[in-house]
Amino acid sequence: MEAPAIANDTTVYQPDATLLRAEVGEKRLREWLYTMHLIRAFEEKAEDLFARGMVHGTMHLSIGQEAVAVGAAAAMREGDYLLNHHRGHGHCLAWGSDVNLMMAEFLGKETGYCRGRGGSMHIANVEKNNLGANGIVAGGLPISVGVGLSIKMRRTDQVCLVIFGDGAANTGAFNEALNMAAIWDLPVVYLCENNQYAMSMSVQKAFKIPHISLRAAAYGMPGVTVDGNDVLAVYDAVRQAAQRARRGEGPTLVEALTYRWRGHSKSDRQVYRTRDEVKAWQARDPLRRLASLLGLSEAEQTELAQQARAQIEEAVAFAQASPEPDLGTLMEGVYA
Amino acid sequence: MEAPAIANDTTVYQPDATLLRAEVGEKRLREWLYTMHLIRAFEEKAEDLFARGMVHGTMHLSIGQEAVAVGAAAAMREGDYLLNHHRGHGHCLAWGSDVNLMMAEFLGKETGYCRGRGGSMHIANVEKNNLGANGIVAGGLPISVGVGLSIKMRRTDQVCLVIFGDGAANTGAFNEALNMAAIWDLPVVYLCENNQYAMSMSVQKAFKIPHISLRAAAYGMPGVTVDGNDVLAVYDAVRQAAQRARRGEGPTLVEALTYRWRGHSKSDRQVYRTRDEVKAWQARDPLRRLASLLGLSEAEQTELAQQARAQIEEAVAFAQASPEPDLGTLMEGVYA
Amino acid sequence: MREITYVEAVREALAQKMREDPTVFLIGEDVGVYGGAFGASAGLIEEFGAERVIDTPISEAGIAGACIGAALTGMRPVGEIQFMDFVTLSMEQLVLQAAKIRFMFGGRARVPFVLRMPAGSGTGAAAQHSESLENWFVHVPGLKVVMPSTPYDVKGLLIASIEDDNPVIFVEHKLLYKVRGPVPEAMYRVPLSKSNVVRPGRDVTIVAISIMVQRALQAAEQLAKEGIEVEIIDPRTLRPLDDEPILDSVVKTGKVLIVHEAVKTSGFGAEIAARIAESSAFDYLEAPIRRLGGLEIPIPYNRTLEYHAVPQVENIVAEARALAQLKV
Amino acid sequence: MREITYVEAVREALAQKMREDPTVFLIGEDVGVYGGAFGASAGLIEEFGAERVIDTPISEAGIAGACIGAALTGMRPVGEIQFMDFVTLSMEQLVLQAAKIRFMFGGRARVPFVLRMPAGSGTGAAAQHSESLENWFVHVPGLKVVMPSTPYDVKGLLIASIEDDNPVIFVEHKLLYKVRGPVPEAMYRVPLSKSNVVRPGRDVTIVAISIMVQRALQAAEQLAKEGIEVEIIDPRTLRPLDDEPILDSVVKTGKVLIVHEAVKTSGFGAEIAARIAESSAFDYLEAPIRRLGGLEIPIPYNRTLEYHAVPQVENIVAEARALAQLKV
Ligand SMILES: Cc1ncc(C[n+]2csc(CCOP(=O)(O)OP(=O)(O)O)c2C)c(N)n1
Ligand SMILES: Cc1ncc(C[n+]2csc(CCOP(=O)(O)OP(=O)(O)O)c2C)c(N)n1
Ligand SMILES: [Mg+2]
Ligand SMILES: [Mg+2]
Repeated sequence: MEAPAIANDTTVYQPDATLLRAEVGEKRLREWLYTMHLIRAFEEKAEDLFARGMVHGTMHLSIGQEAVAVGAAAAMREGDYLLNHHRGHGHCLAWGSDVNLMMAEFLGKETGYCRGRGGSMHIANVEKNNLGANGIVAGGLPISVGVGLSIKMRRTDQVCLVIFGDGAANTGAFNEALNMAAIWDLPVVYLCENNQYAMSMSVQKAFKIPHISLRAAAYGMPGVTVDGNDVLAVYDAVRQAAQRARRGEGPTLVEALTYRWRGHSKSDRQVYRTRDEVKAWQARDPLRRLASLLGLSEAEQTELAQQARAQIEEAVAFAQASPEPDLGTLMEGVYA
Repeated sequence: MEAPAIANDTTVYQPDATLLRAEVGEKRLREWLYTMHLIRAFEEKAEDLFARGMVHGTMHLSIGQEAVAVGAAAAMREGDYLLNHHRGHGHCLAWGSDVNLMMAEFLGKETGYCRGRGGSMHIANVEKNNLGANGIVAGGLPISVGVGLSIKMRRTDQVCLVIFGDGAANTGAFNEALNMAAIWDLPVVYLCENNQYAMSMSVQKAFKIPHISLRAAAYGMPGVTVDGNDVLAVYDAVRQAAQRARRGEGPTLVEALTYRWRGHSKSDRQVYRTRDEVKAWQARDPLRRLASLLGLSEAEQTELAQQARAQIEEAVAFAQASPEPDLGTLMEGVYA
Repeated sequence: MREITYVEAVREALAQKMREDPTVFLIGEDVGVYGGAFGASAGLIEEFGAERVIDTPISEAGIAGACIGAALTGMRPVGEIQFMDFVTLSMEQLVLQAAKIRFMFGGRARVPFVLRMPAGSGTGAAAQHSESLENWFVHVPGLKVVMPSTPYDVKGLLIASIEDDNPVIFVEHKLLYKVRGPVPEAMYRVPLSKSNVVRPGRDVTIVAISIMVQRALQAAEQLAKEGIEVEIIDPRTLRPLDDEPILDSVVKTGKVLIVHEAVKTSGFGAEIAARIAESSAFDYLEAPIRRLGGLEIPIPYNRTLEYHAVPQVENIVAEARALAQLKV
Repeated sequence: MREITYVEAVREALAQKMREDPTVFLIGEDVGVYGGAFGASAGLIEEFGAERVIDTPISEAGIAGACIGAALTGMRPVGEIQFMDFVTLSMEQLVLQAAKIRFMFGGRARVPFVLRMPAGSGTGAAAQHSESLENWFVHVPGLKVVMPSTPYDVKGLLIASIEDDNPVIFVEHKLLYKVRGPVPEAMYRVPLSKSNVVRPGRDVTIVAISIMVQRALQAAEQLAKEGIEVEIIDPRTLRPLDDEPILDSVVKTGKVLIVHEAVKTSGFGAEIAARIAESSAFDYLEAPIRRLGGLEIPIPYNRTLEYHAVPQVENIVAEARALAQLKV
């Protein structure tokens, strides 16, 4: 099966790349590309550590989806809030988290963001208004209502970015949260990272509509679908949604079309999809895409990738040198 | 405030009354009118019994909404299933239930449909495929998915009619159930009885969309809004939805616009709405409307009403003469 | 002292905290102009406006999530679930999010909110509007569970709960709302996790919660006429539980009856019985522990059946008397 | 006898019932070509087709409702909740609908279905994928709760549960899936509500459920070397509970230790302790009852912390030894 021809799809928002590019500027674009490489390097290392039996637990890799994380985070401001989900390493890195503390958390160390208590699915950094990844599909959606209400009551101009998967759009929480955010014009951006599958359930089987963004109309909020492998498109759509929210005009549902290159989690034989489909999507590598936009040579790209990997190696070294949580602290952190 | 001008609203389905009327025929229409009178008489008696302290519990009266119950039930076939909600006396009567057994249940007697265990909010008659009213808003929606699946697997041509309120459309269950019914083309008719309020919450406050039926598009199913005080319109819309379901083409969301004349339940000061609004809607009495369509004189209408009241009195007599449940049976009926 | 009803005490606590602390707000179904299904917030939207007294659609998961998200970002929400039965729709948010966020984040977050809800039968509302599910929450680390039995306690405990930095499940009782009792007009706190010896006695210890405290007190008066002096203890906060007063009392009386409305099997009484049976008080027990709880059935609609489905005064009297008369 | 794993036994029970009874079908997330998150339905869609092995969207309330509606209309569904944690999203359907429909309808309806779900920690999945919530369901009249500890039991109990005319909450354990044991190839039933004396002994009674039965058996071997003979009882069905074998054992040994993975406070062990403390077996107790349960914390991610958050073999050994050595 061929991957959907997003480029010529008139139902997919196609921003003016040249304008955007000029506006964002080479420098930032290069930073974005580096972050995308950093995410990929983090995920590849996570996979490698896992394969070598050095990780206890599971993980959900976002390889192939880097443009969504980077484009969305770039569209937000200092002080804004983030709620994301189980496949959240990329969002967390793009949000500006410390790679060392993330890797330490992934390895369950005391120096990790959550002192090794949370792990891959629960990395949070409340100080930076990163309210955490969530192991429960759509678990962050009802919470976003409270964050939005709190922003309104505190009269700040913050916005809450909520990132969830296509699978989350079929949960009960989706209906309750998006409706509440809509009727109260809450400053929330709902970003649905549609990577075509919820575990083994394809969006074709799980939905009877061509775009998840069409559900926005059920709440009287704007909805838009963008190419999730085009970092500029994601950036532009999320930025417009965030501006709308900041103006007090309420929430927006942004759907980013992308693809999960790896299996759902540690053990997935991927019998529910074909190699060709995976290949077709890999041909749309968001990293190469941005690199070619920037006109980078193979050599330059390899160098970026190596820089990223080097940074990840340092993070691993930091994490491995970090102490395990002290058993004496086991009961800590339950009650404030 | 004036009630919305449903008649001239192009977004509300306006069937050809003359055609329909001819097709249904005077005889059936008269039966429908009688049932509507019976429902009103039942509700007025329930209110009266309550006022006289003869009922322990609460009740939700459907006075003003009789056309929805009668039109919808008339559109279904023998053998079809019904799942309804707390404001369900009318649906139950329209479904052909025995008034005596209903009144006995309302008064908590052993002879009631549920042996006095269920009461007003839980009247069911599984033998007649009336799977019961529900005290939980949207409680019947997930259940409808199972009924639809079962019909498909048993290869019958049954259809399941699910009646719920506007309030139910904002619950999580709504999203999960309607999506599942849609992706599997289940033979279910979702009838949303929009009586403008969920307790004190007006649809204007609870929704940011003009019609609840617009949510059908979120599931790729047809949605239609009809005048819920026009029994023929309800009948026609539900019938088409049922036919579609029977043809294996899947579910439909039908929204019937109507109005709750009484308070939400036993104790409701109704501070959330104006007398004028209530009056404006009472001017659209579904009973008078059908009566005038049938060209009935005041006298004829009064007679129908009296017949209905007489039948209700008999039901009350039956119920009051019926025994209370035997305390020795208290532990019965928990496990099969 | 001035006497007001339980529900008026709830309302007063809410109003006083809202006046004092701008981060406190109310959210729930029909809490606005309707004043709440049982009137707990009557008049508050008039004083504090629609921004701080928020009517929601029928979205119990959304209400819980709204509390969590606001609490995480600096507010102190007080949510209302119209009937405790409906909290079955909020369990994921309460148990997997609210209770765990702080721990999962390494102790680096706080989720201070209160979720109020009325439990109990006796109003003829039948099986789906009469649940008593408090023990589910007692099983969940990270949550606090408060269940007041008097107008005085409900005001003081609600204020203390709103000021607590953790998620608090605050369980009221429909039949208590109209009960009157002395309540100071000024703000005051009843500390969480402090059990209360409601009535001293030497013969039998009765541990009762919520409305059963009231019924136990009535039973105690009848028993007193027979010369049986029962000691009644109301834990008030079920989690974290202050069990010392209970154990001390058992050491003194040697006989204990535990009473709650919730279904007996795996109800809160089981935990109390277990705490006693595994404590040093065990050696002082002169008779088997007795539990009186709801029957193993859903709550029936019929008034008589409903009445007999949960412990009443006469049942408490009979059980306590049997215990007292037990020759050791 | 042939040995297979626990998860293979689950699969075999499902396949055999589906072959025999056309009204039995499977529904849940990824139960189709994926074979279920833990492989319980691997290969079944190939044999029975997509109409009887139904992949659902992520809709836990919908899955429960699908079971209820199908059961009400003549089918015998077997639903799967991918991790027990997610059943927090199905509580309204299970507790207010499935458990109560028959009673509310005057005993005039049946809701025969099984909802399978894996509980427990030990896989590093952290706080939101490691819950053990069985005792919530034990508190609910109208539900049955089954929690098998061996490959033999899981097959026989699953078949019996599918044939039962009531809603059955069927709790498996992630760490048990790979455990091997003897399992007959033919269909057989292990009756519900029949506790099992897994190991006879005279010194201490250990009541354990699910994976703790396996750990208790290992502990028993170590203790036997010290001359301590423990009797292990596995209730298998938690509701309705067959408590006679437990009480008889306590009468015999006079000492009892209750072990489960769920958080200790208000866990199933509390009910067992209470049953003993209020029974005639109470008089035979020679020592306070002991409970060993999960710590009062969410399950941590870090492997070492996670290990110490729930009872392990060495903890059971220590507790049982202390009990046995207690001089009376
Ligand atoms: C409520 C709930 N149900 C099921 C799961 C198990 N689960 C974890 S991720 C996942 C698929 C999620 O798909 P999607 O939302 O599209 O995110 P993706 O994994 O594709 O990034 C499932 C079923 C869960 N974590 N929470
Ligand atoms: C899940 C749930 N939440 C709240 C309630 C309390 N309640 C009963 S009826 C009702 C309003 C329902 O409104 P709607 O669905 O429009 O039906 P209507 O009463 O208008 O017929 C509410 C809030 C309930 N029964 N169930
Ligand atoms: Mg996905
Ligand atoms: Mg309504």
